[in-house]
Amino acid sequence: MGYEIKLDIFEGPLDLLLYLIKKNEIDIYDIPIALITRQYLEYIEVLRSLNLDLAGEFLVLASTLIHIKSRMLLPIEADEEMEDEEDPRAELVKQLLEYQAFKEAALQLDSRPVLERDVFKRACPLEMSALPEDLEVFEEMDVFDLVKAFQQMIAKLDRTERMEIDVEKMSLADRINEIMDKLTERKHLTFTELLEERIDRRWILYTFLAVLELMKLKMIKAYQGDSFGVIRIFLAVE
Amino acid sequence: MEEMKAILEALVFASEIPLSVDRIGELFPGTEKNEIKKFLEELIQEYEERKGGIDLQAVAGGYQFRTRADFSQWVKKLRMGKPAGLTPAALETLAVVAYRQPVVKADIDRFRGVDVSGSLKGLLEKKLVRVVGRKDVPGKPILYGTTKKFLEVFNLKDLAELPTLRELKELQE
Amino acid sequence: MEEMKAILEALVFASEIPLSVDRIGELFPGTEKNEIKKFLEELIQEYEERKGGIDLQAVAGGYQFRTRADFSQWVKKLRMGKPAGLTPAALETLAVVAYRQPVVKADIDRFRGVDVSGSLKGLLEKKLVRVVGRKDVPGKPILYGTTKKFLEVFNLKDLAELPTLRELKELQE
Repeated sequence: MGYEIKLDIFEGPLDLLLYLIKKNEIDIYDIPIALITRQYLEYIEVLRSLNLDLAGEFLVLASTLIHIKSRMLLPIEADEEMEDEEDPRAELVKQLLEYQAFKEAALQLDSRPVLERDVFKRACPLEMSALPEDLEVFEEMDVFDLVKAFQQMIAKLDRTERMEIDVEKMSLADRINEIMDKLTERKHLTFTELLEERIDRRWILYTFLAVLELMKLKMIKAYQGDSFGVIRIFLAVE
Repeated sequence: MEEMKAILEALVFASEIPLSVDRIGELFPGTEKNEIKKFLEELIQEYEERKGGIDLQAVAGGYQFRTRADFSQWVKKLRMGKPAGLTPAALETLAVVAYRQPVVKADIDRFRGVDVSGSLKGLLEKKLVRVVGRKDVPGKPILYGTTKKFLEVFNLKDLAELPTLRELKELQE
Repeated sequence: MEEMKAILEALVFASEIPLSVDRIGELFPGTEKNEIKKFLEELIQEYEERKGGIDLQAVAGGYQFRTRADFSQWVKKLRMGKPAGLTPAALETLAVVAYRQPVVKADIDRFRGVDVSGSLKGLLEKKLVRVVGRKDVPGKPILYGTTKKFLEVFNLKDLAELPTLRELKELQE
């Protein structure tokens, strides 16, 4: 809740900093860091006293400012070194300029004729007799919907049923599908054939794990002629 | 075009249902309904004379833009190739198959808490799901997995590109 | 009106999404795409000169009829003020995604100086942003990009129509 209120004032610490720079009519390329740091900290205090829940990012930037300030106070030992050494403010200036650019871009987007705000498209459904749906054509769908559907489902399940599905598991699923495709086509394969002479370590690992998983699921059977012989893999059920 | 007439055109076009003169009257308290009606009849006339692809018509107690009946065959042709979406039930079943593959139907049923026969059949027909193999246990149950077409439709290079649940949860926090 | 032009008008009107010349081309295998385009440009011109309530516009890689922006207040009144528009935070996040796509969340966070989880999720739900893949670096973070709907909503023909970022240009010089 407090977070929301804060967002109404400044979109984030960079926004606040930019505001201070504009308010003081400061050259962004030559920020008087002591002054700005002081004002920034004052603002944070005000926001806090208003009981606004300050996001951690505001404090992170505060410490960055203090750090830059201290670096600028350090005595410069030799003139040559000064030449090489980067201005401690450079990184922050770059970040501010980038942020400012995106902020402007956001305003420009907002100034366009936005659909359903400034312009409207036909809303009435077309009256037409029932149309056959072509099953072969799909609009591109959004993965986000799929994950959300799954997530909503597992939220309803017991804790024991919940499981994390990570990238590794899905890489394994990819490999399992490929191996099953090959086996359906060729009836039997050797482990070496599955590896397709690739030497990528992850590939070998996933192939191996996929074979183990398939055996565990009793989808394939593996036979070995003798202890150092070729491993042959068959479909468990034709 | 007279501004009032242009506004009426915009309103009829953007309305979700055939727009009645009464409803328009509510937006323009000072204006006579007859005047509104006169403008709309003028618009109908103009569209008719223009002989374009759309007509303004008085239907179901209101006014609505429609494509000219002469061109219905073309509109039908356009709509035939209309991309079909998935029902929420189908999407849920698909999600279980995608994330738990290879998976037997009994497990999908358990996950969704309903018999998924219908949506599974639909997904097989749409070629988003396929039989990956069978399990060598009593009953030899079928194991299901996703297809290449599934990857295409969801614009994925491979299954590893599917966002994980953890990643989605991070977004929500 | 020439029949072909009238048919095109009907098709654009009937389509639920901005209708692309490619899609129209599929319906008229014998017709040059340039000819289709010429007709559509003529229609755009005619609607503009007519100054009615609707305009034909080139958006999101296709053509779509829309109400004239001048009349937005009336349409809003008719629709009874469904709140539309994005918060400044969402707009900033959207701008970063639009200009930096494909982009990972960590970079959007850095550009905006805040954690963008909330606004990113909102944009995904509004279908203005989508998952476009994973970045090939350790951890394989998700890459985000804008959708066709983004172009549709912000009245953009394509991404190239986005104005160049002023400050970034200066930085690079």
